[in-house]
Amino acid sequence: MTFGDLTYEAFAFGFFTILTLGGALGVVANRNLVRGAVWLIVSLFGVAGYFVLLSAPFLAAVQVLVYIGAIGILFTFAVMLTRSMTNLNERYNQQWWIAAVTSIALFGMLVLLVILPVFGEQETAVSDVVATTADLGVALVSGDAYVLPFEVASLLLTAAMIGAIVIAREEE
Amino acid sequence: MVPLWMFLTAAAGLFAIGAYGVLSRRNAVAILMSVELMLNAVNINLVAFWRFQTPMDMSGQAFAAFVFVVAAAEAAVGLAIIISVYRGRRSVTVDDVDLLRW
Amino acid sequence: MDRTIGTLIKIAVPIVIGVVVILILNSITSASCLNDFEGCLVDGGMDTDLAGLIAISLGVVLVATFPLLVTILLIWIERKFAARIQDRIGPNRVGPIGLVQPLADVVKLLGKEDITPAGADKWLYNASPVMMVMSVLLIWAVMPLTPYHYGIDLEIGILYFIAVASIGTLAVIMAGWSSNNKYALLGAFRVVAQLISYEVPLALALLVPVMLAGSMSMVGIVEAQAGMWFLFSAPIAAFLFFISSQAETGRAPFDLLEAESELVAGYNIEYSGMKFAMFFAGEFMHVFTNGVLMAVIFTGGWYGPFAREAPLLAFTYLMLKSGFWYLLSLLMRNALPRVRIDQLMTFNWKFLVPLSIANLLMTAFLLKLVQEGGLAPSPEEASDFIANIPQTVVLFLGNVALAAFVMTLIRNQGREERLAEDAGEPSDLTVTPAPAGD
Amino acid sequence: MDVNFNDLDFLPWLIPVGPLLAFLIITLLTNRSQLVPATDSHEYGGHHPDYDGMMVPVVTPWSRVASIVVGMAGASAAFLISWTVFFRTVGIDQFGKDDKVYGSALDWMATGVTHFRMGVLVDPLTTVLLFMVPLAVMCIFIYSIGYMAHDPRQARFFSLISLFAGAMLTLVVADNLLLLFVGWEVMGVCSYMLIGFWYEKESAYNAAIKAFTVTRVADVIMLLGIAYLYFMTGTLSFREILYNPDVLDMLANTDAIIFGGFGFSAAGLIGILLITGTIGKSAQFPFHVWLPDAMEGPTPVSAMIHAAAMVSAGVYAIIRMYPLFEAGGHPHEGDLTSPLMLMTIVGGFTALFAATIAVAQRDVKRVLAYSTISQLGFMMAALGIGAYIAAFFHLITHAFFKALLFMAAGSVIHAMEHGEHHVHEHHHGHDHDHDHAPETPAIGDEAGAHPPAEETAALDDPGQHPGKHDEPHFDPQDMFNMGGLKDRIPVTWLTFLAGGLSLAGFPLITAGFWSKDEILADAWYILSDYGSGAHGYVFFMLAIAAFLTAFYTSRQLCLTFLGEPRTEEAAHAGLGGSRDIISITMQLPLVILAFFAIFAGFVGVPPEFPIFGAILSPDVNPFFEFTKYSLLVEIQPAKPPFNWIPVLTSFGVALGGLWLGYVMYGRKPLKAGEEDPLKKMMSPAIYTTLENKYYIDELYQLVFVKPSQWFSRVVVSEFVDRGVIDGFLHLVARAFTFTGDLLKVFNLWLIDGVGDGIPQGLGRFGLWFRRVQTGRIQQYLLYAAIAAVLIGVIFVVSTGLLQAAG
Repeated sequence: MTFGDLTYEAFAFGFFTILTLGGALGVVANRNLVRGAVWLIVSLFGVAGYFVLLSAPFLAAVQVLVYIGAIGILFTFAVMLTRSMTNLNERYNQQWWIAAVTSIALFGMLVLLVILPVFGEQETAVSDVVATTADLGVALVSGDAYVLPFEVASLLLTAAMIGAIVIAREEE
Repeated sequence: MVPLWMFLTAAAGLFAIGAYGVLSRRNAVAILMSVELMLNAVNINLVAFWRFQTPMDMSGQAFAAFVFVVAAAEAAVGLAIIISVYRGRRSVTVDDVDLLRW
Repeated sequence: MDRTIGTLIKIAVPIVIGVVVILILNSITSASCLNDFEGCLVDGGMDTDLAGLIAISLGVVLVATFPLLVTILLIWIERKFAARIQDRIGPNRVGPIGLVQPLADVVKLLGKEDITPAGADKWLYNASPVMMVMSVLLIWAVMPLTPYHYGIDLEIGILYFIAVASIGTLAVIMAGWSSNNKYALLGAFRVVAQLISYEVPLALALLVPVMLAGSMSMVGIVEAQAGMWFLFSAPIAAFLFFISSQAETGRAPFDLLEAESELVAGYNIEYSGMKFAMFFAGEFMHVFTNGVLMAVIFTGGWYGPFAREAPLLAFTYLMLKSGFWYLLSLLMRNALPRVRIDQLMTFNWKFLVPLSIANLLMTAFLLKLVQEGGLAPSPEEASDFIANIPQTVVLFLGNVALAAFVMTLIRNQGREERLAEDAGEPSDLTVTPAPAGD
Repeated sequence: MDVNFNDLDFLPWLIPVGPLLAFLIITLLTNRSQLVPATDSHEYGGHHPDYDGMMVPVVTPWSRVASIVVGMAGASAAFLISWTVFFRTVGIDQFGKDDKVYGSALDWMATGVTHFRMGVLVDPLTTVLLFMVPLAVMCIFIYSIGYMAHDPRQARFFSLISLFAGAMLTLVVADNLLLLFVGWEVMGVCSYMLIGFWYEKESAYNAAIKAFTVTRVADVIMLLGIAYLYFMTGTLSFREILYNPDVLDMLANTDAIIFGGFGFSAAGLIGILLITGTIGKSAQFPFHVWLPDAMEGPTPVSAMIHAAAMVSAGVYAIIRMYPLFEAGGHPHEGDLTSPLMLMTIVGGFTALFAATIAVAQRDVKRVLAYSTISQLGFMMAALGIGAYIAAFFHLITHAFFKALLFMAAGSVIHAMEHGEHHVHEHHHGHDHDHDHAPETPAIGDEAGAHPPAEETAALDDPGQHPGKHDEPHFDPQDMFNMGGLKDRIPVTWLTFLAGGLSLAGFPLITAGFWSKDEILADAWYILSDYGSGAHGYVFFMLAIAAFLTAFYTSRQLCLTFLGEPRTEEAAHAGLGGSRDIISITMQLPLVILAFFAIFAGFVGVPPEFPIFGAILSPDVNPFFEFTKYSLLVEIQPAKPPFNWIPVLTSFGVALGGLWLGYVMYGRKPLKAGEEDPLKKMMSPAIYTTLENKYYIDELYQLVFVKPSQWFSRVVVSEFVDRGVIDGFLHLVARAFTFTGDLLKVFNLWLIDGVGDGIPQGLGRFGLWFRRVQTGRIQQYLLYAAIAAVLIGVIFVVSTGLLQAAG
C-alpha cells in the first residue's frame, strides 16, 4: 500500500522514531523527573512500535507490559519517594560537554562500524516467514535451546526481587 | 519494508542519547532511566538483526527477552539502592556519593 | 392461567420479533457490505489501497465508538440496578423510564467549570483522563465480536490485553501526581499498589484458558470453546479472573481508590467536569469490558446456535453473555461491603496468588495427563460437545478438588485463629466481627 | 550417555563424584561444632598456646566420627571405581591407539554455532594416574585419621581434602582443557585453604596467601593460553586437538599474534603460556617459592600437594598437551620448539638449583619440599627433551615415594612432639594447671594433644607461649635435634629408608632408580646420536642433581635416624602404643606406600637391561608399551637402545651421593650441638646462601611484594620512607654479607641521593595521580566511553574500513 513514495510502514517508522528519540531526549533533558519518567515511557512505547514493525508482537506486548506497566511505575514511585530532588538546580554535572562530545563520537562510531557495512544492503529481510510466538515459547523452554538461561533469568528475577526488598526496607 | 540500516541508526541514536544521559545527569534516577534507554537500543538491534537475517532462529528474540529480565532486575535493585542511599544522605545526586574515592 | 399465558406471550413476542428482525437484518447485511466492507468497496470500483485505508479507519472508529456508546446505556442500567437493590426507583424523569438521564448528565458535566489546580503539572493532568479511557478502549481492538468482526486477530491477544490494561495504572498515578494534592497522591499510591497486586492473579488466571486453547489469540480462544466453555473446564480460573478484574476496575468491594469516607475522593479529587467524567466513563467501560472478556474467554464468546450463519445473532449472544457477567459484577458491587487495605492485600497475596499458582500447576498437570491418556478430543472433533466431555470432567473434578482443599485450609486457619483469639492473642490476618448476641 | 555402571564410557563420570559429594555432605551436614572456652577444652589440653583465653569452636564428637566416615566413604568410592577402570582397561591390547579410548561428553554450553562439550576421557595416561592418585589419596586419608585425630577442625579438614581429591580426579578424567583447568583452580583454592588450615598462625596464612598468589599469577597466564588455543582451534577437547595432525600443523605454521615476525608460531605462544601455568603449579623456578612454605599446612596436605595432586597436575597437564608443544619440532632428533626449550632450561636448572638448596636445610620437611621441586625439575627437563614417557614414569614413582616420605616425616615430627611433651611433663608438669584438666591415659591422646600447629620452625617466637617454658622454643622438625630415632620408631625408619633410597635412586631395587635411569638414557641417546646441546645440558644437570639428591637423602637419613639422640626430646620420641588406633592409621599407609616405592619401578624396566630386563620384562617395557598410545604415534620417542653410559652414571651418582652422605654424617654421627660438617667443607658464605635458598624469597619480597604494597597504600611519603629505604637497606645489608665493605659507601649514597629524591618524587606523583580517583562513577564511565571510542577509531583506521566504505 503506497501513497506516492511513502509506505505505511515508513510512515509508522517515522512516527515511532519521533516517539523513541523524542522521548529519549525528553528523558535526558527534562528537569522534572516525573516528566522524565513519562518521557521514558513514551520512548519505550516507540520501541514497542519498532518491535511491531519487526514482526515481533510478543516482544512488543512484553515491552509495554514490563516497561510501561512495571518499570515506568517503579520509576515514578522512586521519583516520588525521593521527592526533594525533583527540582534540582543543576541537571548536568561538570563533564556534560565532554559527555556530549563522547556521545556524538559514539554515535558516529556506531554508524561507521555497524551501520555503514550494512548500508544499502538488506532492504528486505531474507524471508517473509517469521518464527511465531509459539516458536519463541518452545525455544525458551526447550532443552536444546534456552531453557538454562531461562531458568537463570527466573532466578535472577527472584534474587533481584529479594535484594530490592532487603535493600530498600527501613532498618528496624 | 523499512531497511535494516534505518532501524540500526535509530537504535544508535537512542544508545547515544542514553549514553549522554548516563554520563552527564547528576540525578541517580535519571541515570538509571538513561541506562534503560541504552538497554532498549540494544534490544532494537537484536530484534532488527533477528528479523532481517535469521528470522527462523529464535536467538534474537530470546536474547531480547533476557534483556527485559535484566532490565527489570536492574531497575528494581537500582531503585532500591537509590532509595536506600536517599534515606541515609537525603540526596540522590551521584556527585555526593563518592565515598569510594582515594 | 390466562395471566401466565399473557406473561409468556409478553415475553415471547419481543423475543420472536427481535430474532426476526435480527435475521432479516442479517440476511440483508451478510449479502452486502457488512461482512466484507473492503471487498465491497473494491467491487464498487475503488482503489484497493484507498479501500483498505477506509475500511481500517472505519473499523477503528466503529470498534472505538461502540463501547463509548454502550457506556451511556450502562450508566442507566447501573443506576437502575443499584436503585432496585436499595429499594428505590432510580432515574425515571428524563425520557422514557429515565433512559435519557445519562445524556442529561453529560450535558451537566460539560457545563461545569473545567478546573486545573494551581501548581498542577498541566500536561500530565490533562493527559491522564485520556489515557484512562484509552487503556480500556484499546482492549476492544482484539475483542472478537462475531465470527467475522474483530479489530485484529493478534497472535498474542491475551498478552496484549494485560499490557494495555496496565496503562490504566499509569494514568492513575499520573493523575494523582499531577494534581499537586496530597490526598490525590496518597490515593494514587493506594490504587497503584492495588492494581499492580491484582494484576498477578489476573495474569496467572488467564494462562489457564491460554493453555486449554493452545493459543493466546482471543479469536483462537473463542474458537477453542466451540465444544465446551472454559467455564466448565476451568472454573477456578474463571473465578480468579472475575474477582481480580473486579479489583482492577477499582469498584466495590475493592473501591479503596475512591473510599470517600477515608480519602476524600481518591486520585481524581481535583478533577471536575468532563475530565472527571472521563475517569468515570473509563471505569464503567472497564466493568463492561471485563464482562465481555469473561464472555469471550470463559463462556464461549459469540458461540451459540446459528452464530456462524448470522453474525448479528452471534453478536447478540456475546452481548447477552457479557450482560450476565456485567450484572453479576453489579450485584457484587452493590451487595458487598468495602474491604480494608490490609484485607485487600492479604486476600490477594495470601489467597488469590497462591491459589492461582496452584491452579495453574494443577491444570497444566491434568491437561498433560489427559492428553497422554488419550482423553483429550482430537483436533477434528474439538468442536464436538460429546468429545469434550471426558477432558472437561477430569479438569472440573481437579478444580473441585483444589477448591475443596483450599476451603479446608481456610477453615482450619479460621479455626486456629478463633482458638487463638479465645486464648487472647489478637490475630493479624483477619478481624472477625465481634459476636453479635451470644 | 547412558547411566550404566558397567559401561566404561560412563564410569569415569563417577570417579570424582564420591569425594565431591563427601565435601558437600561434610560441609553442609556433619560439620557441627560448638564454642567452648579454649582453657576449658580438653581438646587443647587446657593450655594450648595459640588458643589461650579464646572461645574456640570445637567439633562435636559425632561430627568428628561422621566426617571421617563420610570422607573415607567418598575416597573409597573413588578408589574402587578408579581401580575398576584401571583393571578393566589395563589389559586391553593397544589401548589408546586411534579411537580405542573410553569416555563420553555432554553439551555444556552453546557458543555461537558450536557447542562446547564437557566430558570424561580414559586413555592410558588417565588409566595410570587412576592407579596412582586414588591409592595415594586413600593412604593420605587413612593417615589423616590418625594425624588429625585431635584437631578441633577435623570436619573442615576432611571436607577440604575431599574437595581437593575430587578436584584432582576431575582433572585426571577431564577430556578437555577447560575442565582440566576447573579442577586445577579448585585445587588451587583447596591448597590455599589447607595450607592456611591453622590460620591462627601468621606463618600459615602468609604461606597460604603466598601459594595462592604465586600460582594465580601463573594460572592467569595459563588461562590466556587456553583462550588463545580456543580462539585458534574452536575447541578445547584433547582428542580433537592433539589427535588431529591438521590442527597441529595449522598451529605450528601460523604466526603468533605477538612476535609473529620472528618465526614464532601460534603453537609456540600457546605452549609457552600453558607451560608458564604449569611451571607455577609444579613449582618450577621462578615460581617455586610457594612450595616449601606450603608445609605450613598439616602434613597430609603436604603429601597431597607434593605427591598425589597439585604438583603432579602440572606435569600431567604438560604430558596431556604434549603434541601441541612439540608441534613444529622434532625433539627426538634434537630439534626443540620454543616451549620445549623453555621446559628444558627451566627444568634442568630447577632440578639442580633446588637440589643445592635441599643440601643445606635443617628442617626435615623442608628438605623434602626442595627435593620435590628438584624432582619436578627432572620431569620438566625430561619433557623438554621429548622423553615424556620417562617423565610420566618418574611422575608415578615419585608420587609414591614422595607421599611416603612426607607422611613418614610427619610421623617423625609427631614422634618428636611426643618426646617433647614427655620431657616437659617430666620437668614442669607439676607447675601447670593442665594437670588439673582431665587427662586421658591413652598415650596416643597425649601425642596428639598438641595439634601439630607447632610443626614448623617459622613460629620460633618464645613470647607466643606464655608460661609454658622458659628455654628457647624446641623445634621438633629440626634434624639436628633428632638422631637415633631408628630404634624408637622402627616402622617409620624402615619405610623412610625405603622412600629415601627410592628418592636417591638406589640402584636396581628401588623405583626411583628405574625412572631416573630412563630419563638419563633418553637424554644420552639423543645426545650421542644427534649431538643435541639441549640433551647434553639436561644429561649433565640431571646427573649432578641426582648426585646431590642422593647426598641430601643420605644426610637426612643419617641425621634423623642414625647415631645417638642429640636431644632429650629425641630420646623420648615415640608414636605411642603399637596397637593404638592412631599409631596404626599412621603406619599402615607408610607400609603400603613403601611397597610401591620399591616395586613400582619394576613395571618400567627396559628389556635390554641385563638380568632385570630378562626377568621382569622379557619382551617389551610394559609401562612404555602401555602408555605409548596415549599420544599420536608420530610423537612417540624412539626407544633408546641399551647403553652402559647412562646406567653407569645412574649407578655412580646414586651410590656416590649416598656414600658421601654416609661418610659425612653416618660414619661418625654428630654430637648434640655440633655444626653441620657441610658448613666446614664449604665456605660459610655459600652454605648460608644455600640455607637461605639463594635469598629468592627476600628478592621476591623486595621486587614484587613491597612495590605492590606501596601501590595499594598510597599514604606515600612516610610509607616510602620506611618501606622502600629500609627495604633497600636490607637488600644491601644482605648483599654485603657476601661482598664486603662496599656496603657503607653505597648505603650513604643511597640515603643522601636517591633516598630523599625517590620518596619525595613518588609522593608528589601519588598526590597528583590520586586525583584520577574521584569516586565519581560517571567520570570513570566517561573514561570507559572515551576508550571505547578510541578503540573504535583505531579499529577503523587499522582495518581500512573507511576506505572500503568510502
